[in-house]
Amino acid sequence: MAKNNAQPQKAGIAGLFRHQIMIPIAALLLLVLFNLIADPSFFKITLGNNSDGNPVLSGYLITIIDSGSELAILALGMTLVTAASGGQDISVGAGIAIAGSVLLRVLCGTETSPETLHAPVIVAFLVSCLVAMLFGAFNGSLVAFFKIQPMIATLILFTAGRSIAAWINNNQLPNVNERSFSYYGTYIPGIPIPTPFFIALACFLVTWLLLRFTTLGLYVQSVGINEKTSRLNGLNPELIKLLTYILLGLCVAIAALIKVSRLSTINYSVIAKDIEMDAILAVALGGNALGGGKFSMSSSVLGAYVIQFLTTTLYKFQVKADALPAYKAVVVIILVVMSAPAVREKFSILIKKLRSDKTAAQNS
Amino acid sequence: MSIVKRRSGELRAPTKMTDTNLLTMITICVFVAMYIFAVLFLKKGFLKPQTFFNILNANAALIILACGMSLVMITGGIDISVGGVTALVSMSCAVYLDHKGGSLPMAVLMAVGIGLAFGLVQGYLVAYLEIQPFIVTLAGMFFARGATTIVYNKPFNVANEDFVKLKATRILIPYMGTYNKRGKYIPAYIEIGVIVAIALAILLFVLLKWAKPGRNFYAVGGNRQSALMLGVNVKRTIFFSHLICGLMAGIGGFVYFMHVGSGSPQHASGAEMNAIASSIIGGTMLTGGVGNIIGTVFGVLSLALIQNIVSSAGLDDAWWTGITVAGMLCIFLVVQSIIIARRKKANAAAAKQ
Amino acid sequence: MQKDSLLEMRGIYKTFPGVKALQNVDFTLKEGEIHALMGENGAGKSTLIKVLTGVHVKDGGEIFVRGRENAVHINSPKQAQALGISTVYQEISLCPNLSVAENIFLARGKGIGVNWRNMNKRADELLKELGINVRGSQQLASCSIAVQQMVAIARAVDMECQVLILDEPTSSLDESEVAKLFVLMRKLKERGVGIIFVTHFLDQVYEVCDKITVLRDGKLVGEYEIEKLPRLQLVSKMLGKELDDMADIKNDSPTFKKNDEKPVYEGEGLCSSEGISPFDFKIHKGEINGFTGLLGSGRSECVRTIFGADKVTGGSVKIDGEPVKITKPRQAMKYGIAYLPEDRKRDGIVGDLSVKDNIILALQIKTGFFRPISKAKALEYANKYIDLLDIKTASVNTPIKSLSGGNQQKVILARWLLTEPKYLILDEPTRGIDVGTKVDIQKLMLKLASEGMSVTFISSETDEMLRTCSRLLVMRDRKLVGELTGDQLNQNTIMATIAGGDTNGEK
Amino acid sequence: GDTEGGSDNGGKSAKSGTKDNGGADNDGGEDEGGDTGAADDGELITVGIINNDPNESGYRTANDKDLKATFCEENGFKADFYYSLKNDEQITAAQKFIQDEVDYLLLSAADTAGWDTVLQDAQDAGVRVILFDRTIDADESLYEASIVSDMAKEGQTAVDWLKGQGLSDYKIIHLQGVMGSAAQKGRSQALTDTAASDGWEIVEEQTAEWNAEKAQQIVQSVIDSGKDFNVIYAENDDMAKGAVAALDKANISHGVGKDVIVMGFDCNQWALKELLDGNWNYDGQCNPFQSSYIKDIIDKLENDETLSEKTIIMDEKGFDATTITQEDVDNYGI
Ligand SMILES: Nc1ncnc2c1ncn2[C@@H]1O[C@H](COP(=O)(O)OP(=O)(O)OP(=O)(O)O)[C@@H](O)[C@H]1O
Ligand SMILES: Nc1ncnc2c1ncn2[C@@H]1O[C@H](COP(=O)(O)OP(=O)(O)OP(=O)(O)O)[C@@H](O)[C@H]1O
Ligand SMILES: [Mg+2]
Ligand SMILES: [Mg+2]
Repeated sequence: MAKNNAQPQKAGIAGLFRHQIMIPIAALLLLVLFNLIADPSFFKITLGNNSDGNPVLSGYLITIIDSGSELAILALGMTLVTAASGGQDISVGAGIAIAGSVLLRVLCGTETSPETLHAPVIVAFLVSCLVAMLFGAFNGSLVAFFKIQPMIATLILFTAGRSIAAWINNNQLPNVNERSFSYYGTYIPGIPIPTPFFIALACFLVTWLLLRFTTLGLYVQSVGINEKTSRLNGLNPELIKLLTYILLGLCVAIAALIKVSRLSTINYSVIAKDIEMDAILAVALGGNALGGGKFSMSSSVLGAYVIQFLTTTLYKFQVKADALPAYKAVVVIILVVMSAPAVREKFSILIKKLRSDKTAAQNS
Repeated sequence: MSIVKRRSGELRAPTKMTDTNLLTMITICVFVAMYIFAVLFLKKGFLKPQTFFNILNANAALIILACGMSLVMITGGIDISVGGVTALVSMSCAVYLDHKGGSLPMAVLMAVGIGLAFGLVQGYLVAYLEIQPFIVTLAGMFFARGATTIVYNKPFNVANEDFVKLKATRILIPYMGTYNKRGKYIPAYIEIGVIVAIALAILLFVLLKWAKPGRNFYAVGGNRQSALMLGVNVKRTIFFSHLICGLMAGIGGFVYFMHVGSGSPQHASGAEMNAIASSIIGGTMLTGGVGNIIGTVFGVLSLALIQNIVSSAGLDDAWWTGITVAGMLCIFLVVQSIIIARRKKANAAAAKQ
Repeated sequence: MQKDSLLEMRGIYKTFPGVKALQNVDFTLKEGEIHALMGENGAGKSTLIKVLTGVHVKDGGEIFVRGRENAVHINSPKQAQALGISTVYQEISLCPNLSVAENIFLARGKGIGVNWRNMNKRADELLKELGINVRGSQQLASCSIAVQQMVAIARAVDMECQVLILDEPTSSLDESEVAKLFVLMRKLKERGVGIIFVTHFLDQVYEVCDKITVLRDGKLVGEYEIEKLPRLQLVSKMLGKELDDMADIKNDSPTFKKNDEKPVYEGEGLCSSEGISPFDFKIHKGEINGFTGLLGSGRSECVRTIFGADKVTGGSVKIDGEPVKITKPRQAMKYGIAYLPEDRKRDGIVGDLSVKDNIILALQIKTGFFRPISKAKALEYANKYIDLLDIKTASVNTPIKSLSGGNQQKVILARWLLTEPKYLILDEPTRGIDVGTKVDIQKLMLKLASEGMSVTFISSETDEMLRTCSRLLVMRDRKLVGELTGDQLNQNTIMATIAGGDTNGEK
Repeated sequence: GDTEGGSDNGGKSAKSGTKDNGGADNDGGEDEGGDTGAADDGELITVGIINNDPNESGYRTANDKDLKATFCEENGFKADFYYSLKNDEQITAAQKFIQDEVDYLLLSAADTAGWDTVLQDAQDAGVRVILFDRTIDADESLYEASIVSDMAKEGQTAVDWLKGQGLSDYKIIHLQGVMGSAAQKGRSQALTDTAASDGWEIVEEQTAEWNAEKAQQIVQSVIDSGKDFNVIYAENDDMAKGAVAALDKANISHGVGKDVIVMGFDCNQWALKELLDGNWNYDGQCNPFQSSYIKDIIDKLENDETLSEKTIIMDEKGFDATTITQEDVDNYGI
């Protein structure tokens, strides 16, 4: 009952208003409005040159699309996992540590600060993708074949992940001196928009194509809603769940590339700390049921950027970094309360009443 | 006309054990097995009763948190704010006792009050506004963590005399003390928190087993819609599950505070995950309807024991701790899952008879 | 409110998004009366009941209950219970994780303690009295569906109620259990309890009921004394048209001319993990055959084995004479086999997905991962079958779970028809379906067969099978014990075969 | 500053007990340690080492390596390690080591607070405690010795250096470590005090929790807000690195003779290289190599010698980008 707010979609505008994407959109509008009133300079974007003399855009908005990218990429995978298995992967932060560690291990070998890279970035990236997808498959098989609840199944990697990451590099914290490596997390010379945004965009497009030109969406939803039926209709629910976890693994590897590239180094215990919570929050803010089933990918991605928007706004108002979660919590609660079906129902009854009063007044 | 008629099945022997009890049994057995293993193969520390009591002392708070968590999980929800609440409670009490010169009873009240407040708000949002519990309590966790640093952002010891006395109070267990290799007699003891934890666990166990409102939690977790139709006040039940969990978090927070004797924003970090994991290990299902407080208590002890074994198994590299704990967790969960799967099959076969 | 009425509902309205489920419905229940509530699938029977018991909040209208001056507002099943209304819902609504006894006594009685021993004892007594073969301490999940249904009934009857509502309680009960239920209902009736009884079995209506209220499309058609409303009229009232459709289906058993072609499907020594003894089975092009037997005799398991729905543990299969391997539904689908499962809620519907998605699901999976059906195409298919099967739904985008039970069944039927199967397996397609639709489905089957499709049909109602099948396979104790064709196709022979030649039937 | 102070510069002033030693009553247990068992020839001395997770930072990695190298069987030790960044887990591990009857408990605490009870237990059981790297907030009598860096001094050296730069105005971004850790307290205190007395402007003061990522975000936010600043005082190298990444993005020059002065701590090799290249201006040393001192102390205790001083403060210095040499990088980089 409560879990489900899937409503029959009406065509046209009315349908759009009922669509779950309204939740993150409304949240975004709200934040924009707040910033407009509080300090319009929030929206200022300036074109400058970075230290290499290349043009770059800067401003809060750029920061948002830049820093929100990892989250958005993770939200893609997390949405699929949520939809198919009715649970969440809490090991993505640890996964990023592992993937990042692998990446650096391949790039730096056993040196902490090599003069030249030991392998091309693309090779390192592919290896880290492979490893991350393997770990995704591990999570996925626990969930799919052993029927362990996702949050608990992924608790295993959540516990072990950062240790594994440290083990891969034998506790070293390698540094990459190669300039070009930092392009993935900052700017490509000559392009004034941060690269992570492009990567996120590319991921989103690929996902969109995947959903558009394959039946992944239908399969995932069907498995998430009724496994038995799906099986009788010729699907292999285990395989599909596994697939979503592997895809999430891929997202994790991509996010790890960005994260590691931003600073050209890694710190296993703090890299992408608590990002799993934000990723899940993004899915929820996108109006997706965390119990699985129907999902909307663009809502999740928008949800991710809403979270980053919020974080950046709070930073702007000089909220202490360690107190930041408290304010975030308040805003999140306001958002979810406003989008709660129960609350909306009450509102719509109220509006109906007001309207009928009005027409009554007109008639008389 | 219809010819629906059935083979007359014989009356089956009453099913051996409910899911709940089965899972609890598994946990207890595994715990005992692990302990025996530790005694046989690891440092002699495990032979001393105090090692066990230390596990209790260190985990009294977690037991309380996990019991509350189990309750919420039995109703099919989740509460990940408990760790944050614990930190907030200990920080608030610490500031109140140390900086504001407050009194101990008031501090206890404050702890309970904070817990209840969280339970109240979260319960309302989850039960009556029907927002997903994960999100509500995630926000709760963020809020509690943030609020903790707003109250005070550095760790410090509490020097309030009453409190120090309370914290230092130890309940000695006769005949359990041991002599160490230096010939010193070390008495065996438990802390007050352990008594509180055990009392609360028993209370909750009784509530869940022998009180009608307690059974409603199971009903709601088993099938919400059905519970509603059977006349259970589903919303109120869910509300109360969160309220009680909040209360437990408040009390657990104070017990934690008594154990560590300081306030810190870093306190109890990750406690929510530990509480959830303990509940699961103890046989509570995240999907609701199945769970048992005794199992939860053993779940906490098992998890603590795993950590203890790892820390004295002589694994020197830092990464081993995380990896081994996870490995043991993994084995545990897989075994549990296999047993449950076989059981489900048996059930299905029974339904066909 | 009239003096001898227990319950009066006046001008009830209820709207779901896109559906006017109830419009201005009146309903009166008198003391000591068994009142049938009749109507097609989706007519609004269950909705009316749920409004009465507070599961749904009504949009308009008033409800009066004896003993209360004013109209009552029932907001939750608990309040309904407090007002003396006890209910058995259409979909079994018990908690599978609790014991049988707890399910009976949950949320009842005073005091806050649970006295397990006492409770189990009372439950055992009650269950014994009703002849239900379980212990109170048993976990509900380990009981069969029928037993669960009986437990739900036991709970409802045990409550001191003045109104008892039974929403299709008999669809999964066997004859003797139905008989027991009727005895019970009459007993309660004597005590002055009013009973609302919903069923699609006309026989049962005429056996126990005093009055009939008919709903159609959410509107009240009328309230009738049972004597004054003969069957045919009742059916035509329900359908809103004169009915001679029954006669349309030829009453003599259908014959099937065997041709020399290879059978469409031929299985030898099939068996599955669900413990069915190995059986042989074949079906020809254009043939309709069926499995019959007692409930639980293994009919479903046979067809599930054919489809690969359970784990297949042995046997060999030939399709059109070619040996193939079928161990998964996917493979069966590839060879043009379709299977409509008996438990639609568990195995059939994908609740949150739209009617459209539910219709195209199987076809889509058949076409493959990289070839999604276009939106336009999907819409076209959906609309075609909504028209063809007369599915009552607000729109193609309505989630299937908000359709009435019968209409959900039709959607699933549409799903399989859309895959254009060579061989269609229908396991209890008519369960919980109104008379009109039942006939429609049977007609459809015959039509499909005449177009060359092979059909296997399972139903608990022998008449249906006799009307459609040219060959019946008889099951007993999970064994295939006989095959009836031609002249053998009559009630007596069937009964005799089921009983195993022993005329006393089951021991 | 309310509770700290006392224990932080508590080195030779030997007065550490702040107001909170109420529960700790000494019974001089430390004298009778060596009489039984442990020191027998041929038998290994067992030590339980509780440390922070080595991948917390480069500093910690070096520290851990150093300890491992010293407390090995060749040197006559049987060491058990336990790592955690969580104070309560560390306390639990300490209890466990006491039960396992180790001879020495070496402790680098995650938090300064919360240790007195367990140290009292250790004392009662005859386990001798040596603190390294981080001080704690407990009575001095509860441990044999502490080998620590003087964080306040480190901070003061750095701040003095900054003062010496003679900027016309100081606009500082202050990136703090995890609040309450000894390093944060010491290094923050120096800056806060001087800023107050000299009228320096603190543009932003935030904890980035030793975390480069967070530091980057914080600095990014300051840049986006358009505020002016000319010094970044980061309490470790990682945070300085994060800050510099943000500066680079926004084309704000930094280093010797540039717009922004960058300061870090710990002397990671890569950080010193940045200094050598003139990208950063200052790096304060924090010496992670305490193990030889600890070993000395243990040797003395085993021979029943008395310790001359309770607190040993590591020798440390600060490096200026204009004077640093490759040799320094090789010698002092960790
Ligand atoms: N929760 C709901 N949401 C939306 N529509 C609903 C809901 N419940 C019922 N309906 C619609 O209301 C109408 C009446 O349904 P109801 O279940 O009352 O039918 P019924 O007479 O019980 O049919 P059946 O004999 O098939 O059980 C149907 O069209 C159904 O689609
Ligand atoms: N004795 C029984 N009482 C009630 N339900 C039963 C009984 N036996 C089986 N069932 C139910 O019927 C399902 C199918 O069982 P099976 O295939 O053996 O029987 P069937 O002949 O197809 O009967 P039906 O489909 O009419 O239930 C089982 O999964 C079970 O839920
Ligand atoms: Mg109905
Ligand atoms: Mg069947």
